[in-house]
Amino acid sequence: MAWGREREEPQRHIMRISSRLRFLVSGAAILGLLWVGSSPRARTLLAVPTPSPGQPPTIAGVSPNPGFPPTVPFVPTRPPVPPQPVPFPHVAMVSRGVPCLFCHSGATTSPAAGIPSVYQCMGCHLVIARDSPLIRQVQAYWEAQQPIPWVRIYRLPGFVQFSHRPHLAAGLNCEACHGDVGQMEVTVPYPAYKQMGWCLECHEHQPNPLPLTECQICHY
Amino acid sequence: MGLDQQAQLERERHLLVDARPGRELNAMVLEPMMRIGRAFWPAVGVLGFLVLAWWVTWGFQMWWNLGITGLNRVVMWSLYIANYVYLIGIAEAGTFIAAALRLLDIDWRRPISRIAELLTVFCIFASALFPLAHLGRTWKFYWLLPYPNERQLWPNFHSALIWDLTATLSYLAMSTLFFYIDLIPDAALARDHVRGWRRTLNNWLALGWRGTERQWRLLKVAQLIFSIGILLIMPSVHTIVSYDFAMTIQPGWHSTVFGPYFVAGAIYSGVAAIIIAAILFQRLNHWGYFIRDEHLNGLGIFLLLTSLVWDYFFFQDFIVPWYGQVPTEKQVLLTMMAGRGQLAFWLMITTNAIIPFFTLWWRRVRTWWPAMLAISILIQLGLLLERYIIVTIDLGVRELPFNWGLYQPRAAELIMSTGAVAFVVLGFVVFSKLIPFVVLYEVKEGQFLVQLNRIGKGLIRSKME
Amino acid sequence: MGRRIGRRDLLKIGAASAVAAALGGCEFPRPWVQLEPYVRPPEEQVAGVGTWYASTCRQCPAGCGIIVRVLNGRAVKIEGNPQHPLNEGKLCPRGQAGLQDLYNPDRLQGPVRQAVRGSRQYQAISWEQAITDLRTGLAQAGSSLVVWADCTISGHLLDLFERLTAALGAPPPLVFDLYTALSGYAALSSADALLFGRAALPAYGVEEADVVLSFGAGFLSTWLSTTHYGVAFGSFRQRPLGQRGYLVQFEPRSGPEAAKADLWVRLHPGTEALVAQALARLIADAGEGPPDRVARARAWAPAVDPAAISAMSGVPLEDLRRLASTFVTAGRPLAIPGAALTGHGDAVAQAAAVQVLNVIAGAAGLGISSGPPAEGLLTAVVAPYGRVQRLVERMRAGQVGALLVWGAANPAYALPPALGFVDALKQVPLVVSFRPIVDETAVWADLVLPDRTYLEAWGYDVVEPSFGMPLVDSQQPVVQPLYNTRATGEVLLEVARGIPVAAAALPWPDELAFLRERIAALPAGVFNGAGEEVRWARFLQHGFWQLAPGPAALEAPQARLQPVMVPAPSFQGAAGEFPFFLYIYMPVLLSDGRGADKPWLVGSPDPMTTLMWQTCAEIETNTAIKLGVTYGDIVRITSPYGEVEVPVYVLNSVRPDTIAIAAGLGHSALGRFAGEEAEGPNPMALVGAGADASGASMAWANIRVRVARTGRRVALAKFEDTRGSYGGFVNQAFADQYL
Amino acid sequence: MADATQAEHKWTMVVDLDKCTGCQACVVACHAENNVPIRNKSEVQANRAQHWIRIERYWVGDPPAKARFLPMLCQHCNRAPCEPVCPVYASVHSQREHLNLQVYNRCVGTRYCNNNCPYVVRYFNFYDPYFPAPLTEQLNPDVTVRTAGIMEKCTFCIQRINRAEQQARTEGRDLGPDEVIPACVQTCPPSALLFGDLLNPESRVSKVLADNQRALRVLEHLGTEPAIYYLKGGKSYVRF
Amino acid sequence: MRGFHDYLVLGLFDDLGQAADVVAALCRLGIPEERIKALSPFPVPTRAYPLPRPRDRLALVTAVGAAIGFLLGIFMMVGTANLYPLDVGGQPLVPGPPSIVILYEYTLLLMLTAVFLACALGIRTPAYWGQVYDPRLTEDAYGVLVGLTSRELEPAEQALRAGGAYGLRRLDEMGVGARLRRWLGRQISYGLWVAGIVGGVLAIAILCVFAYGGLQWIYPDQMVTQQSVGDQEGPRLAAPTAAVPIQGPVLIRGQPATEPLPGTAASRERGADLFRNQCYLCHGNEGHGNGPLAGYYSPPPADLAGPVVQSLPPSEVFRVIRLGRGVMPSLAENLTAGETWDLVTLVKGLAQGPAATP
Repeated sequence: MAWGREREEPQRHIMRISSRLRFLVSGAAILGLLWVGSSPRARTLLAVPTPSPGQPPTIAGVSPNPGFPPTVPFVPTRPPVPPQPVPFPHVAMVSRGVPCLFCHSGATTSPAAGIPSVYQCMGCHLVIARDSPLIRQVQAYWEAQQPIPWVRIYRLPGFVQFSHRPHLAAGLNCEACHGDVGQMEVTVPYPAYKQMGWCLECHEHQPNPLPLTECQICHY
Repeated sequence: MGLDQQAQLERERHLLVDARPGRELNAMVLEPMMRIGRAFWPAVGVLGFLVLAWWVTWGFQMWWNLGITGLNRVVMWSLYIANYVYLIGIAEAGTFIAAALRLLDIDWRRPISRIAELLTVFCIFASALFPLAHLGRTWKFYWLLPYPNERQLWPNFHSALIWDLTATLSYLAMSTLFFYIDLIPDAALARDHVRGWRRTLNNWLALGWRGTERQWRLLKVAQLIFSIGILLIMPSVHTIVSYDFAMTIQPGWHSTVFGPYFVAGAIYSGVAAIIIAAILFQRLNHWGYFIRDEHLNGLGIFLLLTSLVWDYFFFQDFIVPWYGQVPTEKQVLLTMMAGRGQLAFWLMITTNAIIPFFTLWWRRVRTWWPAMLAISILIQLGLLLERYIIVTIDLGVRELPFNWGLYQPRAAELIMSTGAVAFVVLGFVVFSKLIPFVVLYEVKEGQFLVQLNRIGKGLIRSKME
Repeated sequence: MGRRIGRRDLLKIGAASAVAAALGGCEFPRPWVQLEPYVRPPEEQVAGVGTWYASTCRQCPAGCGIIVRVLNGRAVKIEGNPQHPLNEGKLCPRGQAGLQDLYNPDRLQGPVRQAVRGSRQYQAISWEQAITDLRTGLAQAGSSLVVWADCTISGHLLDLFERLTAALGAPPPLVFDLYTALSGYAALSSADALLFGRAALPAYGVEEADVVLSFGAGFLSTWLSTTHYGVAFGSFRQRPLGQRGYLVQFEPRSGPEAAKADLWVRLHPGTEALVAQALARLIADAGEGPPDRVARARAWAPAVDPAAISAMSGVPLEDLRRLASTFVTAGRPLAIPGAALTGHGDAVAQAAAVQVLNVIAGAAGLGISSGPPAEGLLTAVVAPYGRVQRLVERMRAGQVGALLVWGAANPAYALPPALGFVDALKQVPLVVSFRPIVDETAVWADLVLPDRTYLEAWGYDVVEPSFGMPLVDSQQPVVQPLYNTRATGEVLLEVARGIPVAAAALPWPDELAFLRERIAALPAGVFNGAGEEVRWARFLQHGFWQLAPGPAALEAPQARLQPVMVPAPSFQGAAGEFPFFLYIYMPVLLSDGRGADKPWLVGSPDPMTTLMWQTCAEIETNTAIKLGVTYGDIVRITSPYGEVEVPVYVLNSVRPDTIAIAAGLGHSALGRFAGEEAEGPNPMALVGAGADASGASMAWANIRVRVARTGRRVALAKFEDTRGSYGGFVNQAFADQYL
Repeated sequence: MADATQAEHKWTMVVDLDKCTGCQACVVACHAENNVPIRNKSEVQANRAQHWIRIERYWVGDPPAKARFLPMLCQHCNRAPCEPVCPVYASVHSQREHLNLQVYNRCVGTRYCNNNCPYVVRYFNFYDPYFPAPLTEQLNPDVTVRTAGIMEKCTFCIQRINRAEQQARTEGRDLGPDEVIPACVQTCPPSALLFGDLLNPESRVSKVLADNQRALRVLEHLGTEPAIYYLKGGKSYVRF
Repeated sequence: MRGFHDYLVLGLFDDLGQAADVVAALCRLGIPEERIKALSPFPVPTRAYPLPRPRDRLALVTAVGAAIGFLLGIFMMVGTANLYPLDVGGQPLVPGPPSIVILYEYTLLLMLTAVFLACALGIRTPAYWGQVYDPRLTEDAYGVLVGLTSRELEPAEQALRAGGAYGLRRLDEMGVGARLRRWLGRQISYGLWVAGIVGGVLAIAILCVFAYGGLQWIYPDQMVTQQSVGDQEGPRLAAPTAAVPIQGPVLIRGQPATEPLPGTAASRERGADLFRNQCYLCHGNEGHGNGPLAGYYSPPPADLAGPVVQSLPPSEVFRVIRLGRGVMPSLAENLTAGETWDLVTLVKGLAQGPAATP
């Protein structure tokens, strides 16, 4: 039956070709993924737009999820918010115009921004809002002359030697790294997890004659 | 003498003219594969225990870190690296020999090339674990692999270790594929003629091989390309291994001849290892039919050849610093010959140069299996010592004499070394019960191609091309 | 300290691996950290920025100024006080390691009582209990109280002790310890008393000298003001105009000084003073050099025979002649009497014999420290050894009612066992130790009332010797007290309140009040400031108070001409029976054993042997070959008075007939590092009970010993590779190239 | 601002062998400043002592031989042999400081760098460092405490360099000639050690090294271009 | 096998010659060559059968694989070095000769991998089901497999038998079961390929999730937590009582603040910044005591520009800032001594003009 040949022949042919194609295409896909993940473009594609020193970024400018891929809910990259001895609402202070440096005054002069002492709180709250329940808790600590055991939220690994001072001197503002704490009722770590690539985003764009991407800047 | 006597003699001597029906050959190969001997389980138990001890020790070392080894602040590379170089040397020789003999179309390779290839696979697996075991933070080994990451920090391709890693991994992949490609038709054979789970296993391995001439054609072409590829990569791999040492400025290591020297040593130890394996299979599986004097003889000649080559390169590596009189380099030699390394050094000279040279010239020695076994085992020891000397003794002599040092292995290193060897042997013991260990289709092909022709009054072996 | 695999650790493995299994080997990225901001912030403390406090180093009596970096209430680093005239911001290793006195893991955390002496079973008691016990003990002891203090005792504490003992009619505190004994403090100061009429430790202007003859003085390692001499040595070596001082070291063993010396004279042990006299004689006879020096030489030089001395000391007469001319023709020559020559013969005379060379050289380069800078400020004056001997006699006779031991004096370790101090101690009803850590003496004490370390405590120190610039150092706490310890001053005041006679003598409410009252008496110094408060603040801020140098400091000392007779060296032990000379020295790091409880010191390499955690018997190469011993062989070294077992270290840095052993190890207490980890002999076990002819110092330098192999070996904890640094042309080529 | 400070420094140390008395003050100071653990006796017996700076003691001349001291620490070579051999960039070069860096948290412990270091000044943590409490109180929080399996070495007290540079940067001025002083240099009694920026003509090292006949660098023939200059012992003008 | 047919017939022969003759006979019957296959237990010389030599594209595959490997090597040597340029021992950023090593290895690796895959694909594997086969083919038998239309079936089988074939075996291609088996077999063999590829891609994707920080894997002992005491971490030890740091006491009891007033413009500038952070909350921008929080206080915050404050001596202003006064808290925690003096400079200069413009 001659007709059968015309009917059958091309089909099988296509089948063979397509099987080879599938193989080649997927192979190319693998290499492509490698390439995209590693090309310099990938950084700008995948990572955060970070502020250049001098001009503070808009809050929207800081993406909540730096790095690639976008963090999945069940992945433990977003640590739970720790319980604080006093649920301290930053918004209550900042919305009344209290600058960050009033309490965290170490940021400009030392590696650590510093948590204010109980006296610092009471300095104002002996007078201001003395009968709000939260302030009452602080007063309790003050009367007991006990330090308030705050829990540190922003913590870098021990092998990273971070200092606030040069970052503020370079014109960064607090939101660039801490997020908009001023709007927070409960202070949460933010962005969820900073990796080295996140820091590099800013460090490699510094107007230094030599970039700040050398290892001894942070690791020693 | 008469023709039939001649024919008889030739058949006794040469496997390829001693043609037997395929059924018999299959039975000869498959019968020991099916049979679990009395010694099998004890052997597996002992070897398995040694291998287990290896990995337990490794875990212990990862917990305590390298303090449990004999390393010190001067000699920071030690038996682990020596083992690595030694095992990868054997590994490279295995496939190299299979590939080279196939390309040269040397007929006595036909029955033994699978042994050589398996030797490669197991040795390279064992050796590849040692650089990991020697890391201070083994669990960070993946930082040595080139993979995209958010810091854009990739491995340092300036480092000889990265070259080494690349070469070793490629060689691991290639030799495994090479071994598998060669295995397919024999797996099909086993699939057809055994029962039980071994049939299922070989069925999957055979990928539905039928032996159409198209399949044979592709197989042979692929084997050809692989042989060429292996021949291209094998010297590069062991040269790169030697770069780990030669690229430093450590006196005794900083030598231009290290590349060929190491390659020679690798082939040398590999041939010896193949001889050991071949003899063991001949004895244990009663494969007097497949592995005959002609094979031992050929391997023995090959061993003598490689031994001479090794002697030559060793002399090269020795004479140059000796004559050069650079203080530290001369000191390295003195330390080897008359100092801390003298025992190992002279033992190595004996086993690697003297004994083979004064024995292997005689065909009787080459074809007497106990002698070959003994010589090969001694050569293994000698080549391990060679690597040990190069790594630890040389490293103990530094530019600042305040900082010389001596390395003495502790239990951890010894357990892990024996475990590695046990791993290789265990691999052979187990696999010999899973797949055919003789490349039967090559034997059959050879017996088909080689015939006895009558020329005048004599029978001459001739091969169809 | 590297981990040691013990059963405890193995258990830890089990636990940890279980945990790892629970976590699946994956730890959560950030464990939460508790912060504790202050309730009220201290002045001038910014989180993350270190605060520096000035204080005084109390690792040795020199009194260098230090500044301590305090972070988060922890002292993390000690550095030299750059303003301090004595050490000019520099510090020796012992001073650096002071932090490990403070943070030593074996410190006592409160007062303890020991029911059975020597049992080491201490039970903790309250301070009230401790003080009542002490009070009753003192009341019973009364005039038979004896206070034994360490030379690093703060002036105000010594003052309090003196007032207490005076009130009780007891003898004044006895200041004696191994450091001063092996440095020959007593002999040196009495030698100055002999020559110049005032007892004070000599101070030498090495930085100004151009020729220095050091007669076994370890002034670069452990002797008097090491750090000051180190600084001085720097300028001594490299002067402007490319000038460079010339150092000659007379010593049977090569320490750092001999290593740095331009000429190392390996003379016969014990002949240093004779050689000095021979030099004086030769100067006088040769008549070379400035006439005034020659004149003084003729007046002072004793009638000795240089040839005989050269024969005795093994120094060729030619060398002596050349040395003499080098000395006398130099611009500013200087001779330094070392510790070794105060350990035998007539210590005072031998020290004086060397000083005579300085007299001959004139005032140049030679300084004499001024006296105490102000009335009411005390400085520790080391007691002559004779007094110690008498005290031990009294103790054995049961005439001592109570013995208070303060600081690192540690007589049970420092005194030769031949003296029988420990047995005598058993006759004392009450023994109290104030050391923050349990030492050999505290093992035999009834009460241990841990004082605070000098980084937690108040005090002052009169710098002695003070190199012509009278100084008072301030010592202030740089951190809050770590444990429930109490300053001994407070304890004394508290105790005195209960004893009527003492209460009258010690009326002050607390230590600080007393201290400030003393300091208020200071005359005006270089720091301006009106009012007591300001001066007190400046005193603490700068860490010292520098007074205008009194006339006494500047005027050249007037020596009163008198003959100095040095006897020929006589050795304890028959030459036939004991063929070797024993040479005891204080190593740089361990000094007299104060370093043994600090990992940084006992675990750092000794400069000559590069040994850590160990001290060895240093034996010359050929001697070692003769004895058939080599590195790590344990030998038994026997003297007429005792024996020690010690590993061998073969060095070319000693005479063939001499065996050098470092002091400082061989502790049976003093915490885990000194007591358990470190191993080495206590050479005092080889020393006899006797004193030298003058009775000023113990006779520790003229011991003969014999050496016997034990056949045992030990792995040496050394840094160098001996095959490398001793053998082969590589080393020599290397040395020619770089050294 | 950032660019107010000098673009780059060439940190250099000068060791005057004529002054060094081998007193080990630098060794202890380094331990205190850089959290370098002291290894216990059994470790030292296994030749695993760990001191970032060590005083090498050699004997010269015939017996009675004279000892010579050679302080040996990381030479911070400009062309460091240890750097290219590290497979993970844990040992890299800083172009702005001209320092040879060891990135502890990147190190996987191949120990290749030490094999290629002719000065053998790199130390490996064979065990975790062990500081029995309360010795941990003393640890310097400015310096990472290295765990087991990590290679470490002298950093020229990089934490002090960075502190000084941050100070200068925030004050918008250049770094002073001798503003940075490592712990060992700070404590050296005879000032045998000097430290400074060779690119700054005002610094002490520049002045000392200006046509100094005694200056040499150890193993210079290997082409490592060390940043540490040794001043060989001089001769006294007093003739004996 | 190519070509349309209804039956598959397999015949076994003891002798290669017989098999070859039968193949020739089948060709004479007009059966197209591509429908005839010859099977053998070992590779026989290709000219043994009168059949066209099978074609393969392995050479091409080799070249392509080698090219890909070479490109990958180039990326490793050049690309990665430029992503994070670091100087190692003064070596060039892209190491010259060593690149050859890496290129060589990558080229060979990908080349041979491609050859293996192509070979495995080329031999139509895996094909586990629906094949016409006979185990004797791996013993001694040579086989001839021919696809036949129903018209050709009879003569072909006769030819086979005539040629000495035994173990003749016929597969009815028209049968539903047979078609299903063949179809399934082929699908499964393709499916295995696809599964392998998809699995590889998935694995790499998961690795990328780790590599880019989507998933974290922190090992227990990675120096994340340090033994040293960090800033403000507990247990908090107080500063030593009554001790004086080397910068000296800020205020000495019963003494006026002794330091001189800087009074420079720079000092005033710094003071303005500090004022913005520390003072204006209560004292307002001009220091008139009308800051945002001023309303809470009675008496209201002092007018710093007013005569009362301006009449105070600088040291007194200093004391007030350090120690506080009335409801005004001490600012000692926020200000070092120098900063306090800057503020004093500013306050004393307030009479001239406003302090700061936030």
